[in-house]
Amino acid sequence: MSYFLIQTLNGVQYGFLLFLVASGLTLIFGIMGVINLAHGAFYMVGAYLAWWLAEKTGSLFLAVLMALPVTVLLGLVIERFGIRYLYKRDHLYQVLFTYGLILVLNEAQRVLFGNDVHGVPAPAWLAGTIRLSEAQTYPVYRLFISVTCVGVAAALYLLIQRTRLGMVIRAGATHRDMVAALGFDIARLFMIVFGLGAALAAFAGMIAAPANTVYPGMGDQILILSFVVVVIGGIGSIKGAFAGAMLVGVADTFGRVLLPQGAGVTVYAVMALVLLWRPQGLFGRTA
Amino acid sequence: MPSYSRVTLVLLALGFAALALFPLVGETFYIRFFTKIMIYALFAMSLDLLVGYAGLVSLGHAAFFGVATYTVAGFIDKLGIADGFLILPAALAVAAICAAVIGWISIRTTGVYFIMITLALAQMLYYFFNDQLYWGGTDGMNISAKPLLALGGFTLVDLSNRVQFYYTALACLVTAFVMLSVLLRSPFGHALVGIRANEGRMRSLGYDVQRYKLVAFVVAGALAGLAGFLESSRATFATPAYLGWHESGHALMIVILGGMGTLYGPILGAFVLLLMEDYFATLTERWLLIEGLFVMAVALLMPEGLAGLPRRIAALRRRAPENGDG
Amino acid sequence: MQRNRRTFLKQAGAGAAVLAAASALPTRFAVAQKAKLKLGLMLPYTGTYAALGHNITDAMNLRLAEAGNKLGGREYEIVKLDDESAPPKGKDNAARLLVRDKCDLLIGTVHSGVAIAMAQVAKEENKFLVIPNAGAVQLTRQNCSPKLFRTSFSNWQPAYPSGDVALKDGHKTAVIMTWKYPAGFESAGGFKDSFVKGGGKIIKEILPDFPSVEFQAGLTEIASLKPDCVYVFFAGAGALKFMKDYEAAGLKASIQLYGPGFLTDGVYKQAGSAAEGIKTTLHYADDLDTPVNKKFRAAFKKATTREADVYAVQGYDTGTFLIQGLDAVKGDISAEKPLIKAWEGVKIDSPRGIFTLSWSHEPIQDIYLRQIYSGDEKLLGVAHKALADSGSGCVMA
Amino acid sequence: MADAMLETIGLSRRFGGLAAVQDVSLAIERGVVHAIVGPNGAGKTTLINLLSGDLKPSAGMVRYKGRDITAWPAHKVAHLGIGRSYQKTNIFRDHSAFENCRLAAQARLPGAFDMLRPARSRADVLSRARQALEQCGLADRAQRRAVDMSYGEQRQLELAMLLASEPELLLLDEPLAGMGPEESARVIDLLKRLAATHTLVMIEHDMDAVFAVAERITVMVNGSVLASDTPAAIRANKAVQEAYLGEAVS
Repeated sequence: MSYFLIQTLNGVQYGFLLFLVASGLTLIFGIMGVINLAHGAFYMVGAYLAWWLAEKTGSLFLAVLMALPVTVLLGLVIERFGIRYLYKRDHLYQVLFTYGLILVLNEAQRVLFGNDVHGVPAPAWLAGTIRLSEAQTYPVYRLFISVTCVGVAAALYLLIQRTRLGMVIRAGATHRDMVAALGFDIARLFMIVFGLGAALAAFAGMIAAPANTVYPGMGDQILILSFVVVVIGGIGSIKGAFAGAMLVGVADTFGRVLLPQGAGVTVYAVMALVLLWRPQGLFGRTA
Repeated sequence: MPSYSRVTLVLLALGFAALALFPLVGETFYIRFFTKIMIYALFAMSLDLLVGYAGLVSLGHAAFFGVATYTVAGFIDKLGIADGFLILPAALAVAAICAAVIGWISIRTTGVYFIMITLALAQMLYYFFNDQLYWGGTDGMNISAKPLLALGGFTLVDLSNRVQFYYTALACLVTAFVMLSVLLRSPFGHALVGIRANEGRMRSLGYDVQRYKLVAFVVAGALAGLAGFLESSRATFATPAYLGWHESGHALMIVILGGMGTLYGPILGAFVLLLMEDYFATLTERWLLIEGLFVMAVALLMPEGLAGLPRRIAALRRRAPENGDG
Repeated sequence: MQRNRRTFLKQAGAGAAVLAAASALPTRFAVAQKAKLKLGLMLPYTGTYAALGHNITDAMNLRLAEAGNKLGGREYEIVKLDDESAPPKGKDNAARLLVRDKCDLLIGTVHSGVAIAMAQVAKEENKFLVIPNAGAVQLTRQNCSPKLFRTSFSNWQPAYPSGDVALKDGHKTAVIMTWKYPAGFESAGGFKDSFVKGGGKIIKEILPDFPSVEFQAGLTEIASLKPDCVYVFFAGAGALKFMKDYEAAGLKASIQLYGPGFLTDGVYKQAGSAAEGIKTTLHYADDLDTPVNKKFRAAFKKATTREADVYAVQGYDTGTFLIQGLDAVKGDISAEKPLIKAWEGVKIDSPRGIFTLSWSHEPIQDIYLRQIYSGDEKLLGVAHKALADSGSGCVMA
Repeated sequence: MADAMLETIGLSRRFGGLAAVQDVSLAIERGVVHAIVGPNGAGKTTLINLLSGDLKPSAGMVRYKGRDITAWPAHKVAHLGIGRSYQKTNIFRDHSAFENCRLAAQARLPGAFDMLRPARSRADVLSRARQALEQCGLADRAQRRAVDMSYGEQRQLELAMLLASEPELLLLDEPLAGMGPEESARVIDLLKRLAATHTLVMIEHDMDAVFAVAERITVMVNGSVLASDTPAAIRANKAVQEAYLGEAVS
């Protein structure tokens, strides 16, 4: 495989991972109108749970199965006792509340799991590599991540476009009062959506754990990148999140290769350009 | 629009007087610490202009503070120029220009977009300094001297003197307070508040809403630059962390804790939050846990902040007997 | 004895937030503590570097306890402060210890940016500063000062011998990959200095932004450049991820990896097979076969239940350093000239081997070559005997 | 015939697949009260939004005093002297009635961007605001918070704000909506007075009011203009009677 193709593969693969994290963020915003800074912290929670449970059970898949309900529950509790009271308030308070939540979750992680850095081994049957070029191989697990991401994207699409719950969710996004008037329990619906969003972020953290590492404060960086992805794609649009993630993944990879001096700034520059062209993002609704 | 009640005015005057007298009784360390608090109060006040009056929730405000600190560092340690009368306007200008560019891109959007975009664009500036070895990279850089505020060989203010620096910061804080009060009383200020209340209506009345927002953004950015100038002169240090979004979040916290939409709120908030953080840190290594819970509680329970407490308490009192009667 | 600021404040009866109480603090304190030496210990106890801060602190306390908890015959008290590895707070925290708490001496820290801030405050307050970790070269080069000592290393130091090692292993070309931040540059500079001097060629420097852990693009570049060897500087989470990615990219088998010891320390067990064979250079090796090291490791384990590491060694040596200097002046820290002289002349029998200080107050120490072998870190030998940092740009005044 | 003050040529606006306004060509003459009527969903409000600059047309042109103002932003349109009111009360809820009008009065006067002098020291602005409140019969409500006013009063405040900005051309979107008969009568009276000095374009469902004040009526159905003529001619128009007025007039 040529150098250029391999770099493209790197970028696309990175994009898949970003999509997985960003989709939950855009979902929560698009439907509930809530800005959630703690999204990255959920990602971290997922990664730590995956590491800890994989360590205990010896199986990553078992760990993911056990951790997912925990993260959903965490999302539900936070919605029930916090976020719920902020829907009608200015976004400012959501920012502040979830900012506080980051501090709490980060610190809770340190209390529970300490400050060490951890690696999570990939399951044996995914631990191999594929030869790409004379000198380079590619880990199968990374490809598995990509496949998982496509799966999640498809599942989300089907859930939202094709199921009854998805229909109500979509309606709730635009006509909250109408859906309530039709007898749906909006409060419960929102709780579910928030739980789902939190679980998506955590799931990304779990799936990425073997390819990444697990370390304190790991959510911070991913949060900002998710923001960039969501803003580029258009807030609330899953399709947009996918396009944004690909764009950011590829731009970041080629930024490193072609413009090493400004690598840290590339994705932000891309974002600024997209916004100058379309202030509402690639797939955003016009305000 | 600040139209202060008599009680508020008296309290404000007393507060500023107490700050003016503090160096006479305060111990050196606390003079230094209070100076820092006043600088952060100034910074938060500039953010309040956006958040509390113009309705622009910026999560990237620290960038303007930060670029000013690097301007000071650049003049003194890269160019070898220590003339404060050159550095100060330059720091304000750099902050204002950055605010103009970031603002120009950001104000095309509203709501959550605005929050996210200001955050991301500020991070871009953060990474610029974080990645450039010329600026000391992640280590930041020491500033080898304080800006010189001298005219014709006569030193007007000696910034290396802690007490004089304290009064400089106080003077800046009071000046900014008065300046913003004037601004908010002006037609421009009223228009800002109108935009926050009902943007669409302002537009159809004939206000060029984008222009008002941009100007407010630049004014706030320049004031943040003033705070950055003071902080880097005080600490003689510039670090990328000054530009980071945690600093922006912290400033937002000060604004809301104190009470947004009141200019004295951020001052109150800065004193309470910084002194409290100082105290939390002495209690436990896990003080960030306490701070996080505190922040969440403020967001949920004290939307009007400390400045709104008297009103809330009064409202509760009024309601209580009614409930009793019913 | 040790007291942290919690008890200190409690005794002072302080709601520190109250202005009146705050200004009342210092007087009470001065009366109560007249005879004791006060050591201001500023280290990270929260955040990314918390583990390092704890190891340094515990090992230093261990050493001081061995010496009977006296410094030059004087009682002492430690005022601990968490610096959070936050540069914006660095100066204020240092000032808090020196100005408000009136510490006689400042010790810290891990993060170079914070240490640089501390150095300046110490200079302004004309107090001693002992650095038990932070490796920024400028601290003992252009920012050196008579009252500033470092008991750890400079970023350049452990890296310098690795260039020679790579040459000796028969490598002619190298790619350098490090985070784009000062520690990475300074470390890479050390490698370059010796590798290029010995006739090696640096083909390319790949610099991902700090603290990004997305290395794929760089690895693909390395694969296409096919150098003889790669020198990297990453630490903590980045190091672990890099090693795993490097192996997964199939590069480990064909291109030898070098780095400073920070690459593998603390994470090689986690990295498993990915760390296997990596050669690193550092001023310490866990398995140094000396009585001092063995005794230290056992004692540290007993005291903390944790395994000692290079940071613990640095903390331990900081203890020795304090003892030797203050013993020489009988605990009179105001006798500055004799104290500086004593400290400049220390000879520390450390777990890392015996070291002395250079004219720029930097350890002159042996740098060891280590390799991960069968899941353990093995000492291969001394890569460079008694290496001193150049101290270029340092003017002691 | 007076000259056309505001003119649209083939004005259209689509929302996705829906053509809300389709090929509308109208001439609003100076000094005339021009009513736009039609069933719900006929595109009347969309048309107003296109005229005021709140919406951009998909096709067509808007001319004001011979000048092409198509796709101008709302604030620039307002500066030309085209003011509008909203069907759904659109005021500053937490401001006093006076401040609502003061903001409106300030908008088009020089010095709106002044950052130094107190806003409340501008005599010209204050008198305009006061006048507007008086004209709408709200003089005694000046200090009341808008949100605390009755619905009818809020509707009148909406008009007062419009007047305070002293436009030449008024775009009124159902100025009588939700008013009691007494309030309606007062507003109709006000509109008649305004008609002497202003050009008015108004959407209204109250046909009695329309025929009482309008000098020209445009009937819209499904986004298109069905007829545009004098009230008498409209009354006599067969197509209009069938399509819309049928029930209303009989």
